[in-house]
Amino acid sequence: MIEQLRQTCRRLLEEAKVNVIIGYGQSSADGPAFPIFITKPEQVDKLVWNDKCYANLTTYLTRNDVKALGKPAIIVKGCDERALVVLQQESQINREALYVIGVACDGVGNPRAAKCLVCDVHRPRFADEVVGDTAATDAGGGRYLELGEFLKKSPAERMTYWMEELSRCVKCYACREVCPLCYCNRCIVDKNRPTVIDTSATLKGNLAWQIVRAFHLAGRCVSCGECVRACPAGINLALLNLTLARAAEEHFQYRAGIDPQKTPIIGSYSLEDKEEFIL
Amino acid sequence: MSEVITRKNLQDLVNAWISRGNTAAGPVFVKPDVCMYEKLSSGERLALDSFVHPTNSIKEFYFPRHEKIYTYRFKGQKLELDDCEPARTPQLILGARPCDAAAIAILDRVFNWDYKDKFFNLRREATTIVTLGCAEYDDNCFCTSVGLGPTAEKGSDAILLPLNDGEFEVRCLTDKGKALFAGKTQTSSQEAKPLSGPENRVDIELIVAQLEKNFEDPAWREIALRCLGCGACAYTCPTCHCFDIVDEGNAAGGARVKNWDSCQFPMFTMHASGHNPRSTQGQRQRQRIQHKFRIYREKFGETLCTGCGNCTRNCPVELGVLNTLLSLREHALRSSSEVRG
Amino acid sequence: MARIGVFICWCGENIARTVDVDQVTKEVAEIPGVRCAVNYKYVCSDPGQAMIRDRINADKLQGLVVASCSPHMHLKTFRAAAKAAGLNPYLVEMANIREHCSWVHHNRDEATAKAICLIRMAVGKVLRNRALDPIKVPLTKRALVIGAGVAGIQAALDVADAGFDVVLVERDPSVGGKMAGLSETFPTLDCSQCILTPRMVEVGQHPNITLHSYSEVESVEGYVGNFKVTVRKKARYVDIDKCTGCGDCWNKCPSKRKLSEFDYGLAPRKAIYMPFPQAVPARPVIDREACLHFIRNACGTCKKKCQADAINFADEDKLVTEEVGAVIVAAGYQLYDIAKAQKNPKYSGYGEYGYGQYKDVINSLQFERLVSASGPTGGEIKRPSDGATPKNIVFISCVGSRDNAKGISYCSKICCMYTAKHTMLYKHKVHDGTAHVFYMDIRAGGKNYEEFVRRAIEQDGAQYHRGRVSKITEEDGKLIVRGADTLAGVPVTVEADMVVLAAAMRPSDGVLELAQKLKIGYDEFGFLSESHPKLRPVETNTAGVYICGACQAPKDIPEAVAQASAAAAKVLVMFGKGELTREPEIAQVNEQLCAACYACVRTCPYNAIDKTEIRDRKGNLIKYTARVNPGLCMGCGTCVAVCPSKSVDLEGFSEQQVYEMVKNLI
Amino acid sequence: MSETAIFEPKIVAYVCNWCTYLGADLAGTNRLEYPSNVRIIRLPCTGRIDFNLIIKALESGADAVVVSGCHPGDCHYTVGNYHARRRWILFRELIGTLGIDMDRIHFAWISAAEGKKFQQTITEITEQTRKLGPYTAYRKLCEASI
Repeated sequence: MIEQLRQTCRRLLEEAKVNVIIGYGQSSADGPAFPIFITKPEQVDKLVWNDKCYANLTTYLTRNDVKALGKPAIIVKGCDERALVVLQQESQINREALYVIGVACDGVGNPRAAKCLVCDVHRPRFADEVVGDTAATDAGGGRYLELGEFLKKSPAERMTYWMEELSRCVKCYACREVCPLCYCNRCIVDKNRPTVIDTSATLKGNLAWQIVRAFHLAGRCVSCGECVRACPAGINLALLNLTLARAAEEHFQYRAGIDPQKTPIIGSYSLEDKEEFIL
Repeated sequence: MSEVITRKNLQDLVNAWISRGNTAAGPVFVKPDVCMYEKLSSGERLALDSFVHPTNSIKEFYFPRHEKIYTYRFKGQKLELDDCEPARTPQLILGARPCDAAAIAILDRVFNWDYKDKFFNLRREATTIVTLGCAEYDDNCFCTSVGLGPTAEKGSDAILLPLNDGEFEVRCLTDKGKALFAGKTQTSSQEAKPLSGPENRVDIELIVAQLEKNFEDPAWREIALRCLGCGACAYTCPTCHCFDIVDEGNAAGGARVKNWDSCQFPMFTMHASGHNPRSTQGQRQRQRIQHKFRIYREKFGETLCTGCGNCTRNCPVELGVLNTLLSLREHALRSSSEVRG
Repeated sequence: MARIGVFICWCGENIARTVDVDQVTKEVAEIPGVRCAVNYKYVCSDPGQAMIRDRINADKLQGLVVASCSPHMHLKTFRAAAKAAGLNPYLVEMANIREHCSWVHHNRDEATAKAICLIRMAVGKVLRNRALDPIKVPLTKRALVIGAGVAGIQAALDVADAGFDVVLVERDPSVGGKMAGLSETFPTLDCSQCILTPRMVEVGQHPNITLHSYSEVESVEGYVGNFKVTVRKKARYVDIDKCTGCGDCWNKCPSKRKLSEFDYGLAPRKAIYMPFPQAVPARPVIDREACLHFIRNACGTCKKKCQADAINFADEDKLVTEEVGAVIVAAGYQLYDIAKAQKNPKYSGYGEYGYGQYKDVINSLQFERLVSASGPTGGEIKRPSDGATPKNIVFISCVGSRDNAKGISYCSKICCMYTAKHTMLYKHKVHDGTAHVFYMDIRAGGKNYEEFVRRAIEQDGAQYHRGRVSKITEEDGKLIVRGADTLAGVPVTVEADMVVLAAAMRPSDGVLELAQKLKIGYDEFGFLSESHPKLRPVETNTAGVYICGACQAPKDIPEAVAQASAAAAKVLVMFGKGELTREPEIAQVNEQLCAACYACVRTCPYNAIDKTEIRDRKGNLIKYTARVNPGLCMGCGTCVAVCPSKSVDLEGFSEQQVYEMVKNLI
Repeated sequence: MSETAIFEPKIVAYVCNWCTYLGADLAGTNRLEYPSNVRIIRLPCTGRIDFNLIIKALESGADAVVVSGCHPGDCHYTVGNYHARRRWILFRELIGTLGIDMDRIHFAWISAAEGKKFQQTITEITEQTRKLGPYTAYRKLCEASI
């Protein structure tokens, strides 16, 4: 499998189909995997693929330093690929100027990451080619079980929970920077005319920030779980993203990054949208 | 002979301390898999083993992420200001890693070289730091490379060395330390075995030389490619101490506050004109390393890094100082060999 | 420090009674940035405005807050006053301390406190206002009129006579619309064609009017003053320039006879035909479905017979693009589909009246043709089934109208009148006959209308029964009309020879699609929406698009004509100016920060945001960005809410302005 | 808050310029009295009203927030309120998970003709909020230094 992957990449570079491969590297067999950028055919042996390949590499596609390297080929798992679809819908990438190498994925992490247990995109669907195969079967659902459990708490209990979680947020913005869909040139939290969100890492500022972050991903978040993985304080941001993912699915029959043809739910509407809560 | 204290007595010590109206902090498992330095509600929450390093650092307690400098109020057309005083409540940090404790000593310099930072100093005075020698280390630790180690005493008021059966040898290093443990320890015959730290992973002197002689190292662009530009490294670093100053409030009044900031953010150097002197992540990474290993040394004779490895541990893309230094060396060797070859 | 002037109005006693204006003035003067605070009995009065102007000059004010009534009432007034004193009008804000305060609160302390807070917020806002200048938009002084019925014709002629070019688009082969097919018109009984045909001819010949008959609007781009309209000229297969309208072609056309649309199916027509003798343009058209040449390439008679060689079987649809500055929609109406066969179930039914089932149950427009001198029977009333003259005729009004069950709640307005007219025309032609009318109410509001109905009843002896008809059946050649007379409280059964149904009026087919192309609103029934029912009756919410005639609501000829002239007048008002000026309170993109996700483009209700790119002098791409078209933006700000980085902002309600107000909620 | 004195909540209303603002004007013209607690902020359209404004209002010490605009189909900008409605649906779910008090955040359609409805809505919301008392949970978190 890994040989096949390296073959493909070598070919792409040799035939000058692409200028750079965005893939995974590893400094030691048992060490963690990390993103690497391969520009020469002789370097492709640095590429690895295993269950330590957490990172969603699509986040690099919107970065100027990486764009400057020329036409990229990118290695994506099924879940990462959903982000690719959203980036395409939002005209952040030109699919023609991008070579997508899908990897059939059994799941990452040992034990498996939460997202993998409910994964229903083990095989990339829109890749230019898919490498390897997996025996994993796509989950039928269960995406929102954790959320459902959480919502059994009373509103007051939820608020208390979040205050504890958010008290640890230092606003390092790792959640924002790893997110492939947080590609704004200037994040609203970095703006001060006016200051919409306090920059202070106080409960007030942290709550406002996480509300904005989650809401701006409404109908866009593909649950790749990177924000959760990146958070040094282990804050369970997934609950917020899942809330909106579930809302999108329940109210608008929409799942981000699944069907490129569907109109995104923000910036569109239906006359049938429910409104019993409106006075 | 040595002074020894049991885990139980340590916990009681903390509880007694808190009951006197003081505050205490130390490693706590906030989630089964996440250990962080947190304010302690009781000694029982204190974690003393089965972690290498908390995901944050103790700087939070003497250089908080958010601090009011002064408050302001509009009185009609006029503005009234009130200076803010930092809390002087005695504070105990128990179970700090030596690499965290060392940082406070290093930061003394920058907070006192010309302007004496009242906020830092008062908190520092009010703080007693009891470190916990490192029984284990991981691939990210490189304290030994920067002249520290698992039992380094720099910045500590006392140090605890794990003995077997959950007891700790106590070595008091300052009056604060002595005062804290006075009458709390038993003299015992057993002494802690010397603790081993990570082998020397990178030659800092070579790094410094390299940093000095080529500022415009092309390596930076390549190294920084995978850096996402978040502040996880800086904010969990015991020695990073940059801050931003903003006003927050409404038409009635508000406060001028000091918030952590990071040189890894593009906004850090963004000019009002829109021009950014550090426009690429490579330049920003270079700044961070240059500052830690060259600039701070030149100015204060200390390296602004304690090798705690938090930057790598918390980096979403496995970068961090150590890996950056290693790739720097790798590039240096490669290019020199290229020159030779 | 900013220099803001605050003017607090007593509004006589209206505000001063409940709000302590002196207290307010005192406290407001203390707000940071406020240079002067004064109160006055009527700030909107001339002396009041004079005071504002003086203060602007005396204190070199940089912004104003007028605390008085609703901005909907006087913002324009005070902005004008500021302008007169050389202060940019957009540096004026209002605090509504009357409608929102003194009039709805009785407790003086509370009202006073609230007034102060409202002013504080307004001051906060105005500190962030920016001086704005009206946006100037180039203007093409050329109008498009869609639909050439009486309304379209009137509008087109008015604009053309004023000396501006008009493009007139008509879907049918001839102009004239429904009115061309009417017999005589109420309440004067003058012949419809006699008054309309001259105007049709005028339209056809007017030097300023470009007529596209047998054409439809394909697409509309652009915005007020600068519309690009693509018109589909449907293939006619007859070259109207060569054709002389001699008639050889249709006289010789052998095709199986199709029913005439103009006569609503009461008479046949050929495959090549002229809708009616007075058609404009007086040129025939070939109906592909009926033409043997197209069906089985079997015929070419018309082509052979045509000495002008005007027949062109190879003819195709053509698309022509017209640039216009304004659009008048006069798309007209159609009748409610009463047949059992239902095209649009929501708006059809009444199978119980047997329309389409019994030959002699016809609708009102068909009756118009029957009594029209130019009609299939030359104006003699002969029933369709056997050509016999009906001695007993029943008219049923409100067929479809005022009937929620059938999907239409409104009154079609003209049926009462034309039904009365029908009874008269009938009586004038069939002296020994009886006309029965079943009606719900008689609505005869209008000049000489009531008198007209009275005449029908009193002089021409029409039998009016107040009640609805439940069912119509046919028994040995008679139509049995079962109804009730609710006034007499008795069931009424009439043995009729013919029944005429006054079907409801509905907007004609395709109006919805047209509205969507023009981005104008329409109501639940598909009638086009005016932007204000009282004060802007012919404008729409899309600048530069106007509506008139029955596509806006059911109306009779004089109303349609009046509205058409009104629409024309609106267009002329616009054309009277050198260029267009528009409110500058619109959205603007910070193109440097825009990440080009184009959520705003997707969101904008007016398609006013374009995807565009920034290139350097050499033409290298620097970045993609969204850009607002100031000619199209209406300033709703929906784009601002969906922009994650707030790289698009709304002048007049900018993020800074709004947040400054929130900051002042103290 | 003492037993005797009734608590006077701070209520912020974000309203659209063409329907609800005029509805409030009509309430005034008809002298329909309602509690003075509400502060109206006029925006062109509910489409312009961003969820951030709701949060900001709470941060500024509002005890309840009302967002109101034209009924479906009546939007001065034809569809701005449909876009708003969709965002409200999502936003409510989010604050639900966060445990923010739903009883303090209200959405309404109030037309220019519904002066009466404006009066009733504001009165009811004020009453309800008086019963709920000040939104201390939110104020506490806003005052917390960390």
